[in-house]
Amino acid sequence: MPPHTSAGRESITVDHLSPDLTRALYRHMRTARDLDTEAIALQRQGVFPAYVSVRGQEAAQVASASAMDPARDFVFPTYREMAAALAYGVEMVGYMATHRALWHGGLYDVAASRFGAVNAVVGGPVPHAVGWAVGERLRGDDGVALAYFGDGASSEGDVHEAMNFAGVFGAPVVFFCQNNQWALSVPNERQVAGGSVSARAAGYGFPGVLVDGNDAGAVYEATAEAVARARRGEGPTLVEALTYRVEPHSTSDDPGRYRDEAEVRRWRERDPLTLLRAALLAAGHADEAHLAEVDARARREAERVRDGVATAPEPDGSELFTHVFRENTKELARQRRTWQEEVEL
Amino acid sequence: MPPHTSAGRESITVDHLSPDLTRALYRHMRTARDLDTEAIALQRQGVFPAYVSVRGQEAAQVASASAMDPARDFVFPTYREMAAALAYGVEMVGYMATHRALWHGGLYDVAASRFGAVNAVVGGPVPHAVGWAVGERLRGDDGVALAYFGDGASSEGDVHEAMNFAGVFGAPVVFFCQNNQWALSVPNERQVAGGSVSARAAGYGFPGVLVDGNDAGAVYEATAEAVARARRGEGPTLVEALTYRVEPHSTSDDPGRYRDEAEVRRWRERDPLTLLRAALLAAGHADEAHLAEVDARARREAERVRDGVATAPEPDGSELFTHVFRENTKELARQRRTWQEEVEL
Amino acid sequence: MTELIERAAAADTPAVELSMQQAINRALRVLLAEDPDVLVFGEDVGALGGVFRVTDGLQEEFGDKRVFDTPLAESAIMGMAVGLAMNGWRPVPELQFDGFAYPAIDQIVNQVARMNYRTRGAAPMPITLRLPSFGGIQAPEHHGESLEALFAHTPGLKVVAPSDPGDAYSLMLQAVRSDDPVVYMEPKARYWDRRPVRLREPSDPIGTSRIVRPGRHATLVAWGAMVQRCVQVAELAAEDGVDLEVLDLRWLKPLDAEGLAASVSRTRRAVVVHEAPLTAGLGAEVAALVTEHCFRDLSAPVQRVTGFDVPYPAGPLEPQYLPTIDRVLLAVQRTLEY
Amino acid sequence: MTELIERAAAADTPAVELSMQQAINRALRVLLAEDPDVLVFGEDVGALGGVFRVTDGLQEEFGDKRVFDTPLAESAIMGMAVGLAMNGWRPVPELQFDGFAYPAIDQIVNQVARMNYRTRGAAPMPITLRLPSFGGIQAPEHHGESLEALFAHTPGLKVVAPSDPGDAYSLMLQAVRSDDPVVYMEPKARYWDRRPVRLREPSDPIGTSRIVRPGRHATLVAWGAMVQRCVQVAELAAEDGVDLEVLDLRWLKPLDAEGLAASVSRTRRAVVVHEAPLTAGLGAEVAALVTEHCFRDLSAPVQRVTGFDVPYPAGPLEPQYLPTIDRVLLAVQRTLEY
Ligand SMILES: Cc1ncc(C[n+]2csc(CCOP(=O)(O)OP(=O)(O)O)c2C)c(N)n1
Ligand SMILES: Cc1ncc(C[n+]2csc(CCOP(=O)(O)OP(=O)(O)O)c2C)c(N)n1
Ligand SMILES: [Mg+2]
Ligand SMILES: [Mg+2]
Repeated sequence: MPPHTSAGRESITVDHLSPDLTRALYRHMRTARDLDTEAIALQRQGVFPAYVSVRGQEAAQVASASAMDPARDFVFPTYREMAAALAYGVEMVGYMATHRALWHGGLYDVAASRFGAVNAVVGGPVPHAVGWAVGERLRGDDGVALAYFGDGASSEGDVHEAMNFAGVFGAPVVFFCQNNQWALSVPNERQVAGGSVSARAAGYGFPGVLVDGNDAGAVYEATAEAVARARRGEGPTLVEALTYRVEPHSTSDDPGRYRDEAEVRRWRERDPLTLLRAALLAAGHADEAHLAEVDARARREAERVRDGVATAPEPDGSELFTHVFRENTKELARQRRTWQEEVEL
Repeated sequence: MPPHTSAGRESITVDHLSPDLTRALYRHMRTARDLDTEAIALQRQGVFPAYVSVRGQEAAQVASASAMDPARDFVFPTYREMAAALAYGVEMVGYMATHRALWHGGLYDVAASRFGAVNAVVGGPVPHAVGWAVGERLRGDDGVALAYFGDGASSEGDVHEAMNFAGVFGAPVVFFCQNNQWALSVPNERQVAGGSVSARAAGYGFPGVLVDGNDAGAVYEATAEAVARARRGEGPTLVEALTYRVEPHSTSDDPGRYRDEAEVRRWRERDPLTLLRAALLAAGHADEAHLAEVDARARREAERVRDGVATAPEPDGSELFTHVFRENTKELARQRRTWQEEVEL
Repeated sequence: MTELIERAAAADTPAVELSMQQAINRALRVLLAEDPDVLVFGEDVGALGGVFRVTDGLQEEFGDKRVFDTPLAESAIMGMAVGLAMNGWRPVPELQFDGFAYPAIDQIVNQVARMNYRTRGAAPMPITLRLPSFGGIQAPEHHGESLEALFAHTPGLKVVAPSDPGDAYSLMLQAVRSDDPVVYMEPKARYWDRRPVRLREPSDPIGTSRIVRPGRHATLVAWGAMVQRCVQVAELAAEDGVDLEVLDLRWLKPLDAEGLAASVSRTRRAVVVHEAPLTAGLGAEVAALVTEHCFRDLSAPVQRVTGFDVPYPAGPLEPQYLPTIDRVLLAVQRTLEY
Repeated sequence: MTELIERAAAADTPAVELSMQQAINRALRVLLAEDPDVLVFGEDVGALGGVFRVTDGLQEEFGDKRVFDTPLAESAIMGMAVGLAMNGWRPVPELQFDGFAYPAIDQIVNQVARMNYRTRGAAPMPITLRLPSFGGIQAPEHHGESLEALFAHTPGLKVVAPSDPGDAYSLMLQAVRSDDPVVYMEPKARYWDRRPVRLREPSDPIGTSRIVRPGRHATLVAWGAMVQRCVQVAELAAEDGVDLEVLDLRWLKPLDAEGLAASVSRTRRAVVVHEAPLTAGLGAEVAALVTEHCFRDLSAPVQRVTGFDVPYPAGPLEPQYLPTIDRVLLAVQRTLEY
């Protein structure tokens, strides 16, 4: 059982994982952390209208996404999966474009990435993962779908319907709940009746696993097991990674109104990146020199993405009309002409 | 554990209940059975456009409704709660009017009956029960809400959202699932992932109880306990009454297309009314003479309701406009004039 | 004209007696046979064949991987369709009745309709939502609703409502083969009416209306079951020497502005008839469109004959709610005497 | 006239500088204080005071039994409102953003809007749904939608969209005190704009529009944030000697047909402006209604300046989607030159 408070285990271990894997986890988490910091800065500079931080959730995201195979699986994110996208290999300038509000879903190629578009409807994409997974089985292929969602999302009807469908169809899907203990201003106690998201799985006849979301090794293991189960045709698993949203809900939020800064500080100290770094060294999977190099590389990568997104061209107004339909209509073509004559000027 | 097949217990007992109560249960179940038979006949005669039978579910409905207090509680039905309505004291000519399609919600007084309008949205009324119950607690009153729903309805997002709300707010509500093993043509195995509706309750942190839905005494006891819990302020309970839909889904249905008549026959033999009759006699709560009298009275009551609904006046066309708003609008008054000039003629 | 010739030349079957329910069933059979990616699913569409038997026999013929029942949850049905489409399938979900599309509206509006847009074309949604629609069968509450205004107002959706078996067949082929999401609204009241039809491949482009009865004095515009009602009105009016054109809009999005304008600029008068309530119904769009295109030609404002602004009522009140022949005739008279 | 006098006579507060967000907050305070049955609830409306701070301080003042957070589930929020209303409360739920009303549409359309009807008056629904609405704030997807056509088309609902702080205050009092369900659409883009206002008791009956700027040459019809835009257009046009009337519709159901007709029969020309997509938008209803009432008076067809038939776009495209001053001016020119 992971610690429900930050007073939990002070260290983690990655002894059960390969050095290559743990180094990769560290590299992605480090890059995500730096990119997150850059993103908050971009928001302060007015380049991003708003930003939702993943700080503190890097282990949950990177380790789970790393357990998926971008060549055959498919990931369905919400609006807070930057670190997962990064670990899964999504083109990150295109990903961050959503935060500059260049295009709602992001500007990466969803089909090529096998990573769904940024989705702002809480709970909405979870049934998509189930549909995708059912489709995979129908075709006889062995891909697995993973749906990210939050503790708040667990309250939505769509999440229940999706889990019930997954159970009935035996769909190869992993429901991955990042329980960061807050849904905007509402804490778990007033959100999740019974107090546990993973406990819900039993009611659908499939396993529910609660894992320390700040322990990259544990998250990886739990997700990999769920993925393997699904791939073997044994159906869905619900993984709940218990973590904490150390930043405001978004840069527009004011958490001072609803939560205690002391609690936040305690969780900041139980930083998943610090925990992993120590575990890597303890396991002998890397030394300080290697990690320093990774840190520098991460820094450069974060800057590259930052510069890329900050300077990306704004979409042309005509794009308003481009993707509404595959087979365009006369009416929309007419409206596009109106736009050209009256707006583009 | 109740029998999931009709091969279950051959007899039930009502020794734990008072003679008055068990006789009342029998009387209501008998009346409901007769009224159901009359209703099917009315449909065949073309008086009802369609009818949804409660046959075989009389114990589940009558015993649960009898555990509620019509003076302070509130019941939220679906479209298949005729026997519950009857036991709860709803004015039955008004109730049956819904089946003659005189008025969708029925013509009984919902406020006076403390029994919600007939509701055709599967799952839709369940959150109403939670809202009502939360409102009761806010006012400091001790009424309890009971929401009926089916095994099919358990798949709807609204039912999940309602249970989660109930758990979070500690609402005095009883979720009463009549699992009649079919949702139209879809059996439990392809409807309820995990196979048990009552098992879902654990995931919301409140008790879930599975009870033999054809055992009136057991249903009464389980519901009464849930009601008492709620009344004591200890929150919601989910009661699943396992029963069987021995009739077609509705008179428009053709179950020969999707289920085995042999299974239906076996369940018809495990008739809740027969079981209760035997238990009454065994417990010495009534003798044959008493039951014969009750049977005759039930028959007369069923005929009275039948005649009442068959001869009830059709609503006047102007009723189209009467209850749309409490505070009418000019536009609707204008449309009413149009109706008067162009339709009423 | 070329259109008519092309139509006649299309590969046709000989005329057969079919109801619309059968014609749609035939179309689904063709689609399932021609494209292994087509999937039919929803509540009770499998062994039962749907409550209206539109999917009758399909599971038997194509197996329970191509045609299958789902649990009872409309939002998940449409959400599943999205995921299936993202995995390369061509989903044809059914929602059992119009009024039970509401629980799925979020998935339809926020996901189905805009996934292609959101992903800039990387995740097309070739989904055809089959929705038994409209009233006229004295059904329970929520079984007689007309949601076309909502769907037509939703960017990214196409919407069609056939009015007879032959057209239902071609339009279904067209809808399912389209790479855009289409809401296919089946007029329940017309399901059982059998008539001789030729099953034709689609020939008119998406968004084309059709004149089912040419006339000179006014245009009646309708879709679904109201087309038949308008034809009856036209026949009655003809006895009094009033020659009405009946235009079956069919596609409710995209709307055939040109077809409407062509008809009304000839007849100079229009009456639009629908079952949905008046206010903000699709009739308003038709009226606005016609007025924008034919302002100088119009001899009278477009008349709207619609359901009233009240919840769809039960049995005996249904005929008082739906546009009656008399109400349409009165509207025709109003426009002629304007 | 009497109306104006009555208005002036209504118990007013002295003018204060308030934003609309503050004005609505004041109204909710008055309502919570005057009626112990009023309950305010929704996602994050408690300690946080709502993402727009409209419920700021209310929980502190009235306690967490009157003002409370719910779990994150829109359908249950509206379903709960139904149950609370059936238990005698007067619920004022908030759904956090327009685009997240879709998951609750089933409860809104199939339950809230018709419970009074279904129960023949035994279960009234005095529910006011507060819905931050419309675009213009460069927000994420689903945070800039305009659902008024859907709500106005739903029998049993009343719908209102204020355009300035003072009106927002009175209309909120009116909405919550009404025994019918009201969808109260708050124009997010106007939340923060402070102006001197007098907080007045409501004086005009539900369904009354208001002329915010009288004029002679054409009537601009709008609601929500587009009213301000139309006033800007009118000021610009005035420089060219074109005198535009601006009519703030306010009530989108019931619509003020008489107010519209009175204005347009004077000006003989109308332009309706809204943020929602064109097709089947409420502008079509306004155009149809105006044309029905003023057919002989109209010098040109009613012009519609609206959002395009595309999903509401992200940041930089937002100003290209929303009706611009230029587009409205061009429409004015078209109608004047018709
Ligand atoms: C259907 C829906 N309702 C409301 C919102 C507004 N909203 C955005 S994020 C959020 C909280 C989500 O909490 P959770 O699911 O725990 O995810 P987290 O933000 O903590 O990652 C809310 C209420 C939304 N985006 N979608
Ligand atoms: C939201 C919704 N979807 C679909 C339907 C159509 N429908 C009516 S009853 C039914 C099956 C319901 O099954 P269950 O909940 O088990 O109740 P039962 O009929 O067995 O009493 C269906 C699919 C409906 N009424 N409401
Ligand atoms: Mg959270
Ligand atoms: Mg059932």
